[in-house]
Amino acid sequence: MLILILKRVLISIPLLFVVSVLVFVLQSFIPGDAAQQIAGPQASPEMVEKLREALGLNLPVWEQYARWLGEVLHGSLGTSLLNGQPVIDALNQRLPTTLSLVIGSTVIATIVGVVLGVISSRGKGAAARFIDVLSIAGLAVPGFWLALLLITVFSVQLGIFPATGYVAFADSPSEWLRSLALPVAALSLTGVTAIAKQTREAMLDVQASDFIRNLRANGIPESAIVFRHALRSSAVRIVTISGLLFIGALGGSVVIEQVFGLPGLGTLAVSATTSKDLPMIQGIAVYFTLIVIVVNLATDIAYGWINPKVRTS
Amino acid sequence: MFHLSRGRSLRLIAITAAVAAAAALTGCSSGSSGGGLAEQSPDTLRIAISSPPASLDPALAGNGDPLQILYELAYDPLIYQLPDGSFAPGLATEWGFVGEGNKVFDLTLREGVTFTDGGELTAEGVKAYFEYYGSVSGFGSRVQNFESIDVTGPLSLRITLKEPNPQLAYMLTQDLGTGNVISPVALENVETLGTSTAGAGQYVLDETKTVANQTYVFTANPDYWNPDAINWETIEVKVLANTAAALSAMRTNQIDYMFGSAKEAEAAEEAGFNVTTEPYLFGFVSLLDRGGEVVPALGDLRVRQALNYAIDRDSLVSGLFGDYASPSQQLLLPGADGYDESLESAYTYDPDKARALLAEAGYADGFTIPMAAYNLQPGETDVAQAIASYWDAIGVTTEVTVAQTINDYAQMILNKEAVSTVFEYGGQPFYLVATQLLAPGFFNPFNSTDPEISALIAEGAAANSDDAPAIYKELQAEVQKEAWFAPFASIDKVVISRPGLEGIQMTPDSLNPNPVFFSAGN
Amino acid sequence: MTSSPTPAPDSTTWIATQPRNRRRRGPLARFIRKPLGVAAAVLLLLGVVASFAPSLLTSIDPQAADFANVLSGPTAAHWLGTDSLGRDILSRIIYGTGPALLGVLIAVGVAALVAIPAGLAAAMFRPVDAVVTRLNDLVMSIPGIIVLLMVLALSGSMNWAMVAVGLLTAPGLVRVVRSSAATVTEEPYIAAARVFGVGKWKIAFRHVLPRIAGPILVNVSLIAANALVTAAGLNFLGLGLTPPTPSWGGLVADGAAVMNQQPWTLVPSGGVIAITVIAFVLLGDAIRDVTAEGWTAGRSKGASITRATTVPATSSDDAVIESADALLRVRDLSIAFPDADGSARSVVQSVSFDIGAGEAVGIVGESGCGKTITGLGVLGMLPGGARVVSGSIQLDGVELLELSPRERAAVRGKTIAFVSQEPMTALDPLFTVGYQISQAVRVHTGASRKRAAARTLELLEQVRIVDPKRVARSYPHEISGGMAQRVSIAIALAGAPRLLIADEPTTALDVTVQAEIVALLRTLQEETGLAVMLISHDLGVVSALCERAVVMYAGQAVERAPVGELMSTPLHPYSAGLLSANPHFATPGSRLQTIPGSVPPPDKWPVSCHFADRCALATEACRVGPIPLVAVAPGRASRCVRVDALQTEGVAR
Amino acid sequence: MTETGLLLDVADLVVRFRGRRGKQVTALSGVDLTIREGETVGLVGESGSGKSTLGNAVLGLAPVASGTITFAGEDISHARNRQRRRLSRDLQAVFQNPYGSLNPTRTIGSTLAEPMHEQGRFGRAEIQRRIREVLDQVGMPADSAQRYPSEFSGGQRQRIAIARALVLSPRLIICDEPVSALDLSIQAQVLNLLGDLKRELGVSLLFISHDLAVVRYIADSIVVLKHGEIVERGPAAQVYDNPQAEYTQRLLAAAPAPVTHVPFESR
Repeated sequence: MLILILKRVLISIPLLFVVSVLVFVLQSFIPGDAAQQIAGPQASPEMVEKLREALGLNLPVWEQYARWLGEVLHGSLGTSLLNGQPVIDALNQRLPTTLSLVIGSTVIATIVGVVLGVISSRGKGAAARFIDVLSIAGLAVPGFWLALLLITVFSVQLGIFPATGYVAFADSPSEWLRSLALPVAALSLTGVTAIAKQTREAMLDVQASDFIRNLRANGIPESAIVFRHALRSSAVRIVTISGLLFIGALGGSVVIEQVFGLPGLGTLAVSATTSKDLPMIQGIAVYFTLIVIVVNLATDIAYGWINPKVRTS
Repeated sequence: MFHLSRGRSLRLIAITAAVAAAAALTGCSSGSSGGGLAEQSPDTLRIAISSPPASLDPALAGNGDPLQILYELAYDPLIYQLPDGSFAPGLATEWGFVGEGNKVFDLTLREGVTFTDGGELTAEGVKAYFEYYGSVSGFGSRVQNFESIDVTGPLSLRITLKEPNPQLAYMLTQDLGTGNVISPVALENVETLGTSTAGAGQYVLDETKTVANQTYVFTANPDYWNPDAINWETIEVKVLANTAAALSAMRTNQIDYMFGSAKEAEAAEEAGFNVTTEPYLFGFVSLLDRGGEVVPALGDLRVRQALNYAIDRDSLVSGLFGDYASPSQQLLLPGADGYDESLESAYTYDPDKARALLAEAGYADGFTIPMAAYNLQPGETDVAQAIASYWDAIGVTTEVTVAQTINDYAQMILNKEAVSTVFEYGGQPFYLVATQLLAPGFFNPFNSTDPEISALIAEGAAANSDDAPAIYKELQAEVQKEAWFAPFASIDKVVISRPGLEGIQMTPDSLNPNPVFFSAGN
Repeated sequence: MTSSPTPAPDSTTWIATQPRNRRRRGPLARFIRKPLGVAAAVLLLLGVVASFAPSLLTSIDPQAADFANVLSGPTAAHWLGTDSLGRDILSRIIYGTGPALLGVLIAVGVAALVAIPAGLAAAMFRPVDAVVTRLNDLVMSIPGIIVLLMVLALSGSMNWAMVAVGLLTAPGLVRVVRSSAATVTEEPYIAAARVFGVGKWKIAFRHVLPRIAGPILVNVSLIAANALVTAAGLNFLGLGLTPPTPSWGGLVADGAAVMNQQPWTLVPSGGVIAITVIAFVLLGDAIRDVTAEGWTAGRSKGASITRATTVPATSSDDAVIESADALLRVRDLSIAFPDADGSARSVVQSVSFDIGAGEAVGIVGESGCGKTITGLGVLGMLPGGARVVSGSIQLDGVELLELSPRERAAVRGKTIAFVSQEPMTALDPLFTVGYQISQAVRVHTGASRKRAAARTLELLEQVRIVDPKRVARSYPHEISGGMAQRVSIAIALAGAPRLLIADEPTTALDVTVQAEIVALLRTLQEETGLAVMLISHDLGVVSALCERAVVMYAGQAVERAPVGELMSTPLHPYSAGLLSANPHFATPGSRLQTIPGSVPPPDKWPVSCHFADRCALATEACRVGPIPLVAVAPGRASRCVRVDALQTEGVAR
Repeated sequence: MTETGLLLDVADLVVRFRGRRGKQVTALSGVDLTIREGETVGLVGESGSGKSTLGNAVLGLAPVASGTITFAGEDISHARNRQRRRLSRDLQAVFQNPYGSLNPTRTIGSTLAEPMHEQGRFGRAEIQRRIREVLDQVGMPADSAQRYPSEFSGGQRQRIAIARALVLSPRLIICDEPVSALDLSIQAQVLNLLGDLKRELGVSLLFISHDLAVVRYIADSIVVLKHGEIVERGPAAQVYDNPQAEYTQRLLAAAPAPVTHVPFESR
């Protein structure tokens, strides 16, 4: 197991390298650069050229990359071309928001999804149909649209939750919860349905398996069968989906953060790409990749925890 | 999967979705807000702006709301413009032109002022600041117009201009921002200016609580030279790209003050907020390619006039802006120094005449105009699409491209990919309007010139304030006759504020309320 | 009768017993019978029309502003209302269809073109697998949204962004293709094709791809749905397609901008996205079903018995049953499954037998005869809607069928225990052997954790496991099949049951292990006085363990006899046929005596003798009415009217 | 061996697989086996004995690490596609699982036609004629060709699989547990069919099974495998009635044969 984790970590280093090269190469094709952006529309070409030189944007791509790599080796991700802020500071400032949102939605999706899935796997037609409807709805309803709807109802109409903004947990845990409620709800609908469906199918598959029949035939109580044996067997599939959902939510957070005006990595990603703030884009890519790596690692560890076969091999 | 249940599932989805959406949405449109609104907090002011400045460096600032809000908080200008439009001492205590011709300007600085980074206000420091501004600012030309800056004492300077500038004092107010002096200490290390503040203003940026491009938190400056003027402990500026979202945030008591548009005004009023309006912007289509370089048709005066006749300004304005704009055919706001009531009927809506003019010019079958649009001000892209549909009606195909960033927008115009654009320009004296819109530059990328127009501009710049309006009216008429533009409206600025928030005042000469003048009343 | 010439004598009956002889419909005809699929197809077809010729669907110019009717809400002139410029929303939706569907097409096309060959190659070629898997993991770790934003910034074109979406979603499809293809390549027909020298790519596209079309289609429809929503999200952010070009995401953004004035505008814009996604999913499902129906026999699932039905009249059991003090007494047990139309289809008809305390009784027959269902009926664990429609099951004089489900459950493990066929799947792979045994111990005896652990070791010793401590710590995948079966038996013994139902307990095991398990069961029976109900198709196993046997055929008990007598003088033609078909008794080189045809499915069971169609001795009398099970000798019963003939003629023809 | 009519000669065959974590697993170590024209050899062993691997190696489905497989005088140890295609005329296979042995998405006709298409020298009419012929040979009605596998029972599918093996009139058929998954009465039918084909067509069989009784019934000689090695070989009757190897004895003793005599003598 430990070897597996180590292996994963080792594999992730070239992965980070590949992603960073990819982003660099991609961005080098993007017409225009941050110099123009900073100088503003009324700046003279000479002024822009001067800025470009100052920012090192006139260098060949590989040299820019080498510079960047040099920075990374010194534990820095460079500074924003636009306002000179250290990229790491900007990212760390926004990381809690995005993580709160993404972890929150994954956790909610998993909990609600599992509960719904288990209930519907036990119930007859109606419960199953409910999950069916929900699962199509989860696919069909775009998160940003749901977000608008939630704002209309819960913020504007009922005034229960704030329409926008993020409050740090350290400032006020209760406000933190309130500020996340709607974004998390909007982001987790797809996840809830995916998990509910997978849970139900996994539960039904497991329930049809020999060992569950044997447990039941030998008098093991139903609650132990469902919660101890069937749910644990289903957990492998649930964990897989949860991991994928987390990564999906990372992408979805971009739009949701925008709708709710949350100061997260997603909004930063949009503004950094539109303003061609290369070090910032690069930094976000690195962070996102790291998050994905950590999630995959966590998924692997969870597999091992659930399944002795993985643990021992 | 679940074939047996799918039929019912689908119906269920359809019904649930319809009911949910209908309940949520219709409920909202008919209902008023639930419960009373929270009153303005006396300690904290929260402001929503639609787009953040790229940098906090005031030398890189743009003009007008919402771009200038952040600098207004942290940087004291040399001269304050008060809400009624009059000027008051800021970092300068005395100022004025010496002699005739609007060319030599003396400034006396306030004594004992320190910047938040510890720097001190000196004449040398102000000179260094102007030099820095001239080298980096997009408005650098304002300072490049300085022939010389002479330090005449520890706290006094003399500015000599190359060309006359009757609006130099206004330029040094917070409203145009060129007088937002940066600390000499920070000027040694300009990289820090992007994310921190180094002014002598009422407030200072709290970097730990600030998330760039998202939330900016300011706290009162303990060393401000006029502590009594400070009304707030904290001012938060939040970036909310969508004005509808900002209004939602006002309803949920997260924002106290925002810039809206006609789209929100009514709902905001219904919800119980104060809505303050004042004619603010004049909207126009700029027909950039007056020489017919890219689109030959635009080189023909009759075509440009036809495009003016094709626009039904009355219904466009009422449809898009409701009560918050009025049709206009001039480049200024009503009451400004070059505005002439009599010019308002020049291009009355007449599509037949427009078509006739086109036919006369040899474009009976129409032609294609690429147009750029960007929502710097509310509704600009909507107007572009509306204009396109009017022009379509007389056979002129308009290809509207909406830029995603202001940079893309600028590129499109500078690269001459667009030969026309919609713009809503802030109300200013005609001198400033003319130097921006009529002189070669970003707003005149094809460098169109007209001898008569050029002559009138120069005449106006050198004239004293009594003679100027007559000259500018003549200029207005000339520009209208040449149909360089197709102006369509003077548009109200709509600011929405929480009950109890006072000091929000707009006058024709002071259209950008400065939050440092706001207070929570009693 | 003389032996019949080649070809095989039984060939004629193949056709008679052919179960499904229905007319096969063409794919289109099958598709038309799926209303949801058709609705989805019509909708998407409409979308295609809207893409190529929007003017056919609306006469309103999507750009035509009408300032007299701004934000109008639905009206006769504007069915879905107007936007803030007074433009017709329906028209803008219609004109926005083209780019939306083109984007989906690009994404799906790219994903499929990349993923299907890659997935197939990974499943078919080992070296490729490593590369593909590595690459797949890599792409899955790339922050897709960043790439997407950059591609948009780079090209400004939605189409390139959708190419990126396709590439980024390909890994998921690669996984699906690879894993389902890997399963298919295990199948013998792939090996057969390789034996013919068919090339690997030919095998992949001819034999593998059609098989995995189902999962691919479902996934492709999900990719389509995802692509549509992603594209809409980007347009919503103002990226890719920008106004005035109508786009669905842009329409939502327009709606969001005026949601304080006219929230209705959010409904059609969000609605069209949702409906299209639903259409993709439904169409994907429908096409998958249609392709699969091309080669699979239709089967209905999830039905339940809704109509009050009467089981076809069968004779009740006239035969006297011997032991008066039976532990288990089954009388006239009939079990039915729900049919597709809600009526009952019986799978067990009037079965009666007794099992005395400490006695081992075999239930013998081929698959499809109702042996296992009978066993599950006794346990009270009938699967999938099946239920006991009549009869009685008494355990120690208590009528089990009158107990509540809870009381019934309490019987399981305590009085009746169960051991199943496949030892490797009989244990929960996620728990140690020891845990699983002690769990059963604690449930049945209420013992403490510690006490249960001690009892676990005792039980393991009882099933003759040499190193009980080590085995208790092991997980199921760490022990052999024979060992696992012993563990299963230990679990069954945890509640000290009086009756063990063993369903084919040795079938999955190697012969040598088989013998050990049979021996173990016999020992346990002797040691503990356990009664055994042994369900098996193997007369050898039954004769090794049981005193008496019940032979079942097509849902009925056709013969009941002491095992020795059954072997020597079977009194039902089916029992006799089974024995003579056994190669154990055959002379090498001579033809085996075979029973022609195969066991008919329940819906083909006649009211009269179920075996008559395959029986050499059948006469008119066999086809008239129900045949009762009658006592034919002391301790023996047979459901055959021709027992006399059988006794005199044997089964020879 | 210098016997004439030698069809298959497996000499010193070693097969290894890559197991978990890259470890080499030896499935067959040094196995020798011969089959003559018309002979049926039974291959017996428990799971893991390597009996199926041997069949697969002959069919080219398992990698040959060392040793040789000679078929009709030709070394086929490492035969690839083209040689396999030629070889498939003479060497065919029937596998255990009747449900997986036919491609469910293709009609019986196209399944039966595939081997001939691969040969590329059969005309359309010839293919149709041959399909009818083999279907008749295995006792299936001619209209089966238009149907899909799902319409047939396990026994019928196994007949069709046998028909496919017969299509090219092979000289040797590898039968890997062809009746293990079938019910007793169906098993007897299929065994009879194989016996008939043996007699009428003179085809050789390598009959792989775990069931000694079945093997004894159909095979002329028996080879017993254990852990990849041959422990005993000889004429069927001799191995069955008088096993020499301890392992064979154990296998025979363990087989749960019905303990009584044959009830009715069959003719």
